[in-house]
Amino acid sequence: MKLYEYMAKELFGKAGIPVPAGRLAFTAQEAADACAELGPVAIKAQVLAGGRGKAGGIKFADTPPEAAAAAADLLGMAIRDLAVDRLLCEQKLSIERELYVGIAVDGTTRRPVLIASVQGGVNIEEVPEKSIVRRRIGVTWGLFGYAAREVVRRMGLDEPAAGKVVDILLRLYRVFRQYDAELVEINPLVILTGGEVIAADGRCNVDDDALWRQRDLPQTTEGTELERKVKSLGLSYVELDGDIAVMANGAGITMATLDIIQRYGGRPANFLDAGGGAGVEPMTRALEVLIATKPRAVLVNIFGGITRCDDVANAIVQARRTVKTDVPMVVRLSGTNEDEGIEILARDGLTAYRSMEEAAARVVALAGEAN
Amino acid sequence: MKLYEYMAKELFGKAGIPVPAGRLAFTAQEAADACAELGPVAIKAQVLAGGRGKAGGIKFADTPPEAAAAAADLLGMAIRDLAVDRLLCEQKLSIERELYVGIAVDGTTRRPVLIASVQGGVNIEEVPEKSIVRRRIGVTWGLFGYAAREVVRRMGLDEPAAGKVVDILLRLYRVFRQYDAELVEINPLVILTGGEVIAADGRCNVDDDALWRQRDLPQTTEGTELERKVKSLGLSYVELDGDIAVMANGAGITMATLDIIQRYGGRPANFLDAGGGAGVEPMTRALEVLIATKPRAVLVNIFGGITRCDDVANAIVQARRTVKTDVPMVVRLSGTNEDEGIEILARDGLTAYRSMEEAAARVVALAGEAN
Amino acid sequence: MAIIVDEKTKVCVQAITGRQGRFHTRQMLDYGTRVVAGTSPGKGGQEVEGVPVYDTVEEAVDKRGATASIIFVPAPFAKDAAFEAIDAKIQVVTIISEHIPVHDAMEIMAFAAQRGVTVVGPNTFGVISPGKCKIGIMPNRIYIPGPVGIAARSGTLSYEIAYQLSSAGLGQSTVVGLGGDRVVGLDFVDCLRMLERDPETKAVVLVGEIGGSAEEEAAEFIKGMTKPVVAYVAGKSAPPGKRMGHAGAIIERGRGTFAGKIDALKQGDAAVAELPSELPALVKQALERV
Amino acid sequence: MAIIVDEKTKVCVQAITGRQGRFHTRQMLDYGTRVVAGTSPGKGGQEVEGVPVYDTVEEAVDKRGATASIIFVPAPFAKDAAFEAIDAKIQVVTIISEHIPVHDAMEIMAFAAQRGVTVVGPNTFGVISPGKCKIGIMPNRIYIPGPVGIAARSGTLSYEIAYQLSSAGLGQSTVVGLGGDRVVGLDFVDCLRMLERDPETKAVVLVGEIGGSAEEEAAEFIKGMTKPVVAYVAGKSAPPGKRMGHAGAIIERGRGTFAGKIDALKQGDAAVAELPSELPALVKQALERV
Repeated sequence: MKLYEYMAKELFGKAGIPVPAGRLAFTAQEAADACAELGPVAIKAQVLAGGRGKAGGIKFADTPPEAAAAAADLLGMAIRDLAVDRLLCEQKLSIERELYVGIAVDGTTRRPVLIASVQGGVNIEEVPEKSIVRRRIGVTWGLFGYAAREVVRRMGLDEPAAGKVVDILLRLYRVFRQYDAELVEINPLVILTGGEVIAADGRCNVDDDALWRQRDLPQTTEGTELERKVKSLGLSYVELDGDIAVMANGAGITMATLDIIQRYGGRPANFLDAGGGAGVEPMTRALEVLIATKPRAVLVNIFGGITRCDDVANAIVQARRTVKTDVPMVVRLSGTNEDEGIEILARDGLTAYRSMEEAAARVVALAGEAN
Repeated sequence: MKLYEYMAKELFGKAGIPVPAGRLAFTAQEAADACAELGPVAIKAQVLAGGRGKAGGIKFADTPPEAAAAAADLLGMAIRDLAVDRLLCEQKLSIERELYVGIAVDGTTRRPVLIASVQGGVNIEEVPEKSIVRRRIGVTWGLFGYAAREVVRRMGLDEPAAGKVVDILLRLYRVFRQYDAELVEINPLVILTGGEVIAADGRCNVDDDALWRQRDLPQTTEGTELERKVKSLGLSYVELDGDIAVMANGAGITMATLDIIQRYGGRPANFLDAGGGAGVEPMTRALEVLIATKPRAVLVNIFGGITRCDDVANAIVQARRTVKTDVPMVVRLSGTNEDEGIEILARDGLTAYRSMEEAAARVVALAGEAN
Repeated sequence: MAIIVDEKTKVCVQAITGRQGRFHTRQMLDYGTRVVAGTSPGKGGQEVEGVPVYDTVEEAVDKRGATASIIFVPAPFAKDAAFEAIDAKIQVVTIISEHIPVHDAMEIMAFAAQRGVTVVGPNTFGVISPGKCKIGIMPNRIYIPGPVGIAARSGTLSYEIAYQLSSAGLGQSTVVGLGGDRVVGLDFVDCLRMLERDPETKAVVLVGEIGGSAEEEAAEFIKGMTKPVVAYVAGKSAPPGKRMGHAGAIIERGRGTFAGKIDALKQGDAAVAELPSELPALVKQALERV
Repeated sequence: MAIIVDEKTKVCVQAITGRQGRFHTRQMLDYGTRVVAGTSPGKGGQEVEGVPVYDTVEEAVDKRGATASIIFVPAPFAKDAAFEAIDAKIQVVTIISEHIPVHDAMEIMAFAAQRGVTVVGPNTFGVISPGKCKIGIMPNRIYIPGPVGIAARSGTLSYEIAYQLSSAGLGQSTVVGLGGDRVVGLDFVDCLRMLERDPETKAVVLVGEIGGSAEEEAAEFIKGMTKPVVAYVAGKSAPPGKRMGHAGAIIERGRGTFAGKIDALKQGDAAVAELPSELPALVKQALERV
């Protein structure tokens, strides 16, 4: 779960990391009020995506009328297809230098990694490798002062900023651990002309799998309405822009299915991973949702492991009865109870394939015929 | 720092360990009020020492007048020389079984050790070894549910009590870590006739060296007024019942000094360890305190390491000037700046010894002469 | 031979009394796996499918000599279960459970590394040395013994591939499911190192997917291997920045792209299949060259 | 030879710019110790007594090859300092600092054990191999090289004893201060094991005190040693239940009494001195029997 900048900053602030004075605004009037209270402000679109700056999502205003105008502009925008519905109005900063600091889960080393650079404010990917300091953190013991000092030394920072950045890194790691974050990031972390070090931006992505023990966090919702609907069934779902709806069981086989459809010239409408152990009920619901998106054809590709092919067959039969669709449907069943599954489908008039490539070729052909 | 039972129980309760409903009482009237509110109560003297039960420090009362009478008795008592000034009045429990659970720092293994027994309510030292379950806890990872379950299995407890004790052990370990405890103990941990498991007593000894980061804990004071006075100078002090006051530098050498005095037939009046690196100022203050206790003689035994003998000599001279005493004083100086120290004393009319045994023999003789 | 598990492996099933634990205990027993014990706190003394149940893994190790465990415990309790197994001196811990918080996974791996324990998963289908031992939830009938080692990030996709290999008469020495999460116990390099040393393995199939950098690291390692490696990577059609089900399959910051992985693998002298169905032929060619 | 430290040991002083750090850096240099670096966050680039100062131990190790460190950092920061030294691959970490919370000490020892690092202290005077290397705060002039190894829980008492031995012509191979806290890095058994193996050491003096069970464990170990051990234990006159300065010197629950320790040591074939002044004669006798 991604948090909005203002939410991340609230967590940072609570952890003792300096953040600018700011107010959340949902309307132009609220932005004007914030400016009246705070003086000259930066008004920043709050969206759950990066690249906001380049997309024009930040404006500055010295007076309340300017703030209202800027806010009105921003509230009409969309950034990466996400409509802007809220703004963070923050006291304008007098910036001397922009740094980057972030902590992420590193799958390769199986531990957190701290990444820092004196070249902040841009995409960290564009910073030359020699200007990036990386340090693995032992999850057993956490980030110690000495390790943060070594990072700051390698960044090339001097006192008094160095000591302040060390302190911020230690607090940032605490946020990372306390809130089960996959990523915490301050970009830029700025040194003000007065010497103060402050988080000018903030990002915190929380592990979805840990939300059950992070009840105190604010909730955000990502994805389209449809994606959220399928997700609420406990399944993984991503909307794509093609016309062949796909359901398979397992992320790898679902991706492979999309790859094969594309290779045969088809365009997948979605990624729907029913998971290794999905039950009949959510699979039925998911199929209903897929059919309701009015694709040109549907491919169900199941290799039975935990999932039993007869369960899948029953789900398909049930979904077709509920939705009463005439969308062409291709089913591939292989593995546990494959024969039983194929028989169930046959009784409902559906021929199942045993090869995923034959099934993919068939569904592409059907989607083409449907043109 | 030892906490009173009621303080320990407050911490336990906050951590989710069931504790009896109770009220603190400083007067007989307050005890009567508590009984009026809680019904039949156990009234327990609050002292920073064990063996309270055997010393008659717990009484029971069914009615407020009984409670007032019991409280009046208890408030007049002393347990192990400690005057009882407060009572914990707790709802009387219907006890089916008494267990022991405790967690302590184990120097031998350098980690916490969990100790548990189904024979609670008595001194754990008196429980036969075969009825005691011990389990070391890795400080890195803490106490896990599985380890607690294994302990409870070895105790021989069955469900549903087993699961409740597991939960209590996990919470008790959290208290141990959170409050920098050297020891946390529930004795007895009782199983009530209704099946509930509840901490009938509670002990929590907090590491003195960690009090700087345990600011939220209530404070208790131990020891005599004199002991506290010397302790406030940053020195270690224990009152003994002899007549030869002793100051040395280092716990080991101070103990050895007492041993030698005793061997030569003398009786030390105290243990005062000025520490490896004590400064002139606190040493002067401590000497003044020692002299003010009117011992028959004073022995200062210093082997100079970090402590410099000339500093010690100056402290002695200064203390003697301030207090204007004629108590016989024997000084032994050896090590860093020994010659300078001896010279400083000589100028003040004091002859210093270089051997601790000669000095000890001399001070015993002087204390004898003073008879 | 084989790697990680073989006919000597004695398995303890953690959460054996649950629906999944019970079902797969039956499946594993049917396969011939030596399931010697199960655990379920508070249910010690029962039996499941003829297997004795204990309260703790320590007891299962003491009394039944378990050397491996398989964890079906729900995610919130999985860390406790994994630590229990590691602490009880279990040598191979297979974590089937999905949705384990990644911070818990990091802690499990740190503890396992301290104790020198092999962790398979989490979010894995398990590990199987066909004909000898199956610890996992994979179908019993798709594997046959043989010379091909398989290391896979995805479960069902690897079943598909194993099935195709078996159908082509290409048996497997050991099939390892690394697990679909971002932090897992074994990576491709760990598996390749073991398979390279295993006398029974003559060729290796690597089943990767987009996201992370495990395939790129594998490609580096393959350069120094004597045994041939054939790879298939899923996710060619995935749009950048979209989550495709696994945390491990996030394409972020330009790392872990399909093209990058394929390039690396080819440079590492792996044969790369474009479709799963091409794998049997490529493996056959590789075996003929050995 | 010698144990723990010798003429090759290169020392980094942590908190070198403080009063204590500066003073003892001078003292150690005067003794001939190879103090190659010091650390003080934010003060990198300075010099103290001619020794270069760095911000971090990692830098001191990289640039000056430090192999040992001595910590003068105040108690609240000592854990950070000890972890820093261990993490920077320092092999011997001597912690002079007193009043370190015991939970911090447990964590330091757990980390050191993971990394195979020797920790001397905390609350120790340090370790010295006379004539070769001194890492600590002990007086420079009381030690002379020779065949007697000393392991002591108490600082000043061990100076006293070393001084008496030196005065009697009995030099020392290595003198180790275990430290006065309840949780310390080395115990008597660790030291005895090392001294038993050290060719230079012909006899061992053990300076114990009441509280804990380190002497009892040492007594067990002594039974298997080829070298003679002479022991002195302080605290005979201490009343039970009173704190005598060290957390380690609490007599509690019947363990760690003077009588128990003396009995155990005698049964372990150690010669026991009743007064410190008896030690030189007992050591002489022991050496004559070797």
